[in-house]
Amino acid sequence: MDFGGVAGPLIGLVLLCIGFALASEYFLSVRNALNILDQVTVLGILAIGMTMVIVIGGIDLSVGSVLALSMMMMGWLAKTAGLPLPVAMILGVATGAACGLVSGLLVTLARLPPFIATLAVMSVTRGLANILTDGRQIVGYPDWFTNLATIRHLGFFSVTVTVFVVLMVIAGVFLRYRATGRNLFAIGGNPEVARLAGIDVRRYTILTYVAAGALAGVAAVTMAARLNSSQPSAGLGIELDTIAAVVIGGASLAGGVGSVAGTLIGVLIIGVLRNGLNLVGVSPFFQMVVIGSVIALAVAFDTLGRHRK
Amino acid sequence: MDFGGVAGPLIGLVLLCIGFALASEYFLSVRNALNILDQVTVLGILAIGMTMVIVIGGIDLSVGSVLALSMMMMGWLAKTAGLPLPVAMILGVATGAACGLVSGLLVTLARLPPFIATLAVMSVTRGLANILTDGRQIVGYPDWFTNLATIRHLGFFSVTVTVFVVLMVIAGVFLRYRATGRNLFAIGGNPEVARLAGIDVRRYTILTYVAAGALAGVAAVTMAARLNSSQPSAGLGIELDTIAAVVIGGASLAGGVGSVAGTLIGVLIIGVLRNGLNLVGVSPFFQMVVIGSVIALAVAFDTLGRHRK
Amino acid sequence: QEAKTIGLAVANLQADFFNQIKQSVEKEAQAKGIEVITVDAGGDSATQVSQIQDLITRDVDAIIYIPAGATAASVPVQAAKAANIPVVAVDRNPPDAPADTFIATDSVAAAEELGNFVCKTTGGKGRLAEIQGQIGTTPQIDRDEGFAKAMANCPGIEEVAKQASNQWAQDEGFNIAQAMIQRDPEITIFWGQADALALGAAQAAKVGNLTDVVVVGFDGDVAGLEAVQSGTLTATMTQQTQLMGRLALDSAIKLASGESVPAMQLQPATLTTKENVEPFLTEHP
Amino acid sequence: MPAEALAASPAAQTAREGLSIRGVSKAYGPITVLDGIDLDIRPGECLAFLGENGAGKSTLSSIIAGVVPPSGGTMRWNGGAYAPRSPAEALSAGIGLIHQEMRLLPELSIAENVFVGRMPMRGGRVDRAEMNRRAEVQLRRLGLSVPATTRVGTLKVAAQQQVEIAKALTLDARLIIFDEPTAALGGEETDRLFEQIHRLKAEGVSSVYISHRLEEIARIADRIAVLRDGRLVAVHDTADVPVRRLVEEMVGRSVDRLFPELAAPQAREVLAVSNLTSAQGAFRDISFSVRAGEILGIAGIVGAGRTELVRAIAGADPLSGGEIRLDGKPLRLTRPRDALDAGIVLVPEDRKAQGLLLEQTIEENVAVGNFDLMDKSGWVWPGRTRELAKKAIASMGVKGRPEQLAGRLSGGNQQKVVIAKWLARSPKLFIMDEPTRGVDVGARAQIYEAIVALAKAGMAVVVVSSDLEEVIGLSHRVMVLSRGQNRGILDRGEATHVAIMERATT
Ligand SMILES: Nc1ncnc2c1ncn2[C@@H]1O[C@H](COP(=O)(O)OP(=O)(O)OP(=O)(O)O)[C@@H](O)[C@H]1O
Ligand SMILES: Nc1ncnc2c1ncn2[C@@H]1O[C@H](COP(=O)(O)OP(=O)(O)OP(=O)(O)O)[C@@H](O)[C@H]1O
Ligand SMILES: [Mg+2]
Ligand SMILES: [Mg+2]
Repeated sequence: MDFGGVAGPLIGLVLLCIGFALASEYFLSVRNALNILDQVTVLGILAIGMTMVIVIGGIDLSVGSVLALSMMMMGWLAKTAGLPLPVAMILGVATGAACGLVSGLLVTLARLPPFIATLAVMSVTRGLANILTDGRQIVGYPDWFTNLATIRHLGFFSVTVTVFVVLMVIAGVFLRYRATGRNLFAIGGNPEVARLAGIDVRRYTILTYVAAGALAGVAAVTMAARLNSSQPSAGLGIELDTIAAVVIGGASLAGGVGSVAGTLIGVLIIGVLRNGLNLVGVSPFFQMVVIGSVIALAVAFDTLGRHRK
Repeated sequence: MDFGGVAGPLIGLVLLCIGFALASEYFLSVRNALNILDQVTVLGILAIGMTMVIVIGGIDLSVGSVLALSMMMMGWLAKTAGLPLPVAMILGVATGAACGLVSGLLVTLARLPPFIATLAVMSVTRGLANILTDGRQIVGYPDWFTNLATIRHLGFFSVTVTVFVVLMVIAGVFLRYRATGRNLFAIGGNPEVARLAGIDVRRYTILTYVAAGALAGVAAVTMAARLNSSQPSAGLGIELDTIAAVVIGGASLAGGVGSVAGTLIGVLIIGVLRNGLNLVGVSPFFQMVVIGSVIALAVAFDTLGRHRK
Repeated sequence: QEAKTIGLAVANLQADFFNQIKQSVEKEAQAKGIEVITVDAGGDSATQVSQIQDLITRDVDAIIYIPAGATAASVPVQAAKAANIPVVAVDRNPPDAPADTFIATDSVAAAEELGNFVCKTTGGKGRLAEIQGQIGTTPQIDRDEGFAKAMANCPGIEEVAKQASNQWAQDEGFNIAQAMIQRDPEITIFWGQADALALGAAQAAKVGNLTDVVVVGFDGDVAGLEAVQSGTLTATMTQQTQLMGRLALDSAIKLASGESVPAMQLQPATLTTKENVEPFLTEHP
Repeated sequence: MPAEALAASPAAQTAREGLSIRGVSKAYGPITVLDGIDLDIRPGECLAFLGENGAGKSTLSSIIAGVVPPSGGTMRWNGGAYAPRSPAEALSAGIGLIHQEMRLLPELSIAENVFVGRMPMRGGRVDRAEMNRRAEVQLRRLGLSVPATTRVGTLKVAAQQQVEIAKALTLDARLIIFDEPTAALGGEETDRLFEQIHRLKAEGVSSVYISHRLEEIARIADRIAVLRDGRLVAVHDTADVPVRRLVEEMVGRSVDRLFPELAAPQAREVLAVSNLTSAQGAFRDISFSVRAGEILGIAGIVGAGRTELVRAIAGADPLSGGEIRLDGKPLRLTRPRDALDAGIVLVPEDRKAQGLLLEQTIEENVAVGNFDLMDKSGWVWPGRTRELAKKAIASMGVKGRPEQLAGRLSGGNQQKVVIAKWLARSPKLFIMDEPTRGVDVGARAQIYEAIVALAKAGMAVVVVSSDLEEVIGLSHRVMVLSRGQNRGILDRGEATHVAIMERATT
């Protein structure tokens, strides 16, 4: 495999793991590794969509709120409207996709800067997520549903983690080995060049936001299973974590650069940091200081390294 | 005056005011207008700094956290370290400037994308703000201090609102009429062109972040006077409001475009929206939906209008 | 003078506890034909000051104030008083400028009762892991204090882990508890300072295959009560949110029409276990 | 400075005045770009840098102007040591550069662009009136009369280049470097520029002039410095060196003739355009046809509507009327993809903004838009992509490796990548807009050869160019546009300078 783009963050991740392994005897174990995977599932699924959005030169601030709306929609459809849960799950994902469609249309047709388009969608969807149940959470999903997140089959992966891994692989292959995926990089590099090269920039842009929305919907189902409830406050502020993960993974906010492998490393860096700091028992305030510093260090390391080349 | 750049948002603001005046009998009064000014003081001061940062093509996610740290630092210096309050106020502003310096150095020397640099600073400063008093607020400022925010001299402006207005004017003149201010537009338009024209891009970039930090410090003092306390959770999420205000005011996140007059209008649009919706008695969740929609509309209106030209 | 319009300034509607009070106030008001104007500060005190200002402009007859931020800010109360509008503080009361009346749960006593219950059910033995709320906030401090009082009389329980959360959120509780279990798989008691935190801990215990753990929470919100019923949580302290909401509205009406109400109206919380959870689920107190 | 004083003792002044460069080198990592350059630039002279793409002309200019630091060597300026650490220092020493990549600030006005970084002040404020006045004066001298308050983003390429030149001419510098200032200009504008350079000479200001157009250099330069592969090959007085020799020196071999023999076109009509009218008003009622194996040149002065016309045929711009037939079938073009699928490709006029992904590799650039050639089902095979890139590089003789970033290539090589990319599609109609802008003689010959080879292979070719030499030498027929209208199509025999210019200026 080509480590070109991800060598920097990978080294960072390894250093981090070594540090925590030395600082806490509990860090280095299969079980903790599985815990970390568990804990990053939602962030990771969101980060897949964010990677694509960032590759085309956009940004999506709405992922957290869209997650909340999808989650509430699923819960509401299952509990209040009385649909079978699997149907509600699918409609939850569809809700996310619909939100993505709105963002995509705002960016392409209304020509809003992605930052503003998704900021608006963020506010609206958070409002809707709350309106649905007047701010109440929805609880009491069947056991089979929560088991998706909690039972580790064959002692390893839960269904949600498996979904996360599979989505990562699909997205990785898509961005690297499908013409459509490669076209996203061209769009991010220079939309006019891409258009002249015969790429339907608008369509791809819209579809990318739709995909990011749908993935937020999948993340919502995952989180509902993990928490055994739907909460209108879910995913508050997670957009910044998601963007940080993608950028730590080597993507450029200017567009045209990024990879799913890098994003996975970025997600793991954040996941390992949180988990490790909890294991070491660092207070939440000090955690913020450490996390901020590590993010700066990881990206500085990467950009300075790239610049020296 | 040249309304070129701000005509779009200005029309939006006027429409909004007309709408609220029709919907609520309480909206159109001198007192409510002064209330609105009061309410947007902190946002407005932050937005001045953000305008400059966005003009040079950057972004500052840390303003809310830097505000919190400056506020806590001021309180801590006055209450725990026992410094005279005026000295503590100055050191609070200096704290903000120091945080800005860190962001500036991360952006220029470590070559971090501004988004990531200020995201890191955001996390670190929020942590520090909490660590200072272990998350507790600081209360009990002298009366003269809170009077700065509450007493309306000659029936009109409180000291804090006056400071806000004066800062706006200074920044407006600076950006329009001073060569240094114009240079910021050159940097945002294309840093390489600016450098070739003999502009010290690094120095200006650092100074811009320092100014934004210092303004966050001023906003912190203002907010402390308004709240009569220092709170480590202050300014949570305000960075997005601030950015939205600046962009609604016609600035481009790509850099090189923006004006203080536009920003003022953006700030007022957000302030009037919040105030008006409260007066009309719109439920909180529905407010989120309305605010998101208005932001999207305001900017779409502006960009579509500009594009047609 | 008859009260017609009441302003309700909520700290943060994203927290179920506040949302329940809000719903109770609104329900009661509707029954009484009173208009309620609700504003939500989203946890930010500066926003809340602006909102109270708006409520004053709106000329409400009384304000129900659920303070946002770590501890209650006094400015809103002072501003309302300056405008001759009575204030009912709920959950937290500004120490330097108390409201006309204060309605809250006696958190210290409630947490102590919960601690005593834990001591009793575990036979006074066990390894305790504590997940605190947001450090520095009044409920966190009070719940810490009350529970610690109980533990002082229960030497057999050893505190093996204590970690704070940032947002009182379930996901946080999950992750923190998972780390705690990783460090010490022998934990037998989880004390989450809110039901969400406790639910997260319970989920972590389930994933970590910990059997026979006692998990207790606080608040008695719907999810918490259902969890108590299903056995996921051993106990919680149910705060009487519906009662507090009704009481707040009644007090506001009385104050607006010039009647006096006691300055402190502390409500007990009910220790809720599988035995007595049933009625709470059908009708929340 | 009075001219008499200069003439008084030229020898003494060469020592004290002007720029002397000694042993200047530049390396990027392991790659040496400049190698021990020794050169003097005398006061009041115009010295030309001549060399192939990538020879190091821009790099040397950048070092002189403080844009990049040299890896070795020293410079002296007017008798003192000179080692600028930034463009600011060079400017304050009196040395200015207009950059090859004109990069202006599209959101700012013309005047603000001209005076960026050094706006005139009065009473603590930027003196806008004065700034606008001075910018307008300078622009008028260059033959551009638009208000100085116009937003630069609304200007066409040529006008932007003039703004860039105005920027340099208002510098009050003692040495000005013009790095390919005329790449986007027509004859008229070039003449105006030369007037200005002559004025500078008379004032004792030195200038460095870089261009790939040898006839321009012959007209303006006093001396010519020839660079090859980062080394200074020779310095000549312009008067006594034949063009042939210069070309040999810069290319390292002799280029016998620039334009290859044309073969007779086939009878089959590939493209037939009738009554084409732009939706944006840039051209109207244009009809012409191109046969298989034929090269049609499109000439015209700047702003004649040539670019818009070919962009519309390539589906990039909307039409409001008329018809395009390819191989007899009418086309409905709503986007570039339609044209590509029909077999029409366009090499756009501005390769940086429209042709290349600068931050991506050559390989990626060649692949984008061509994935369907490699696998119909949409899979991307790294091996095939690599192969395609290698083929493209070989087909045009690009100096670069597939994994190199396109933005790091010299201008000529970038142009070759864009052409090579579309060559791979074997289109029916190949349109090139200013295909040799900023391309050196050697490479130009290669590109011409490639164009002629395309025609010989049976493609129809349309070449838009502001270089009359080029349209005349390369085309079977030349269509002349003026103010958006077709002023006639000239056969190879009739297409002379005079005939074209007559039609272009009506
Ligand atoms: N930043 C850089 N990193 C690596 N190589 C570079 C860089 N800048 C330029 N080069 C290389 O230096 C060489 C000289 O480039 P330069 O731009 O000076 O050529 P030039 O003579 O101006 O060519 P042209 O006529 O095409 O403008 C080229 O091979 C180019 O690829
Ligand atoms: N989008 C547009 N809307 C309106 N007019 C336009 C537009 N684009 C170009 N024009 C006008 O159309 C005319 C033709 O421009 P075009 O770029 O096609 O000229 P050209 O002959 O290719 O010259 P150049 O050498 O500058 O490329 C110009 O006068 C220009 O101002
Ligand atoms: Mg060059
Ligand atoms: Mg053209």
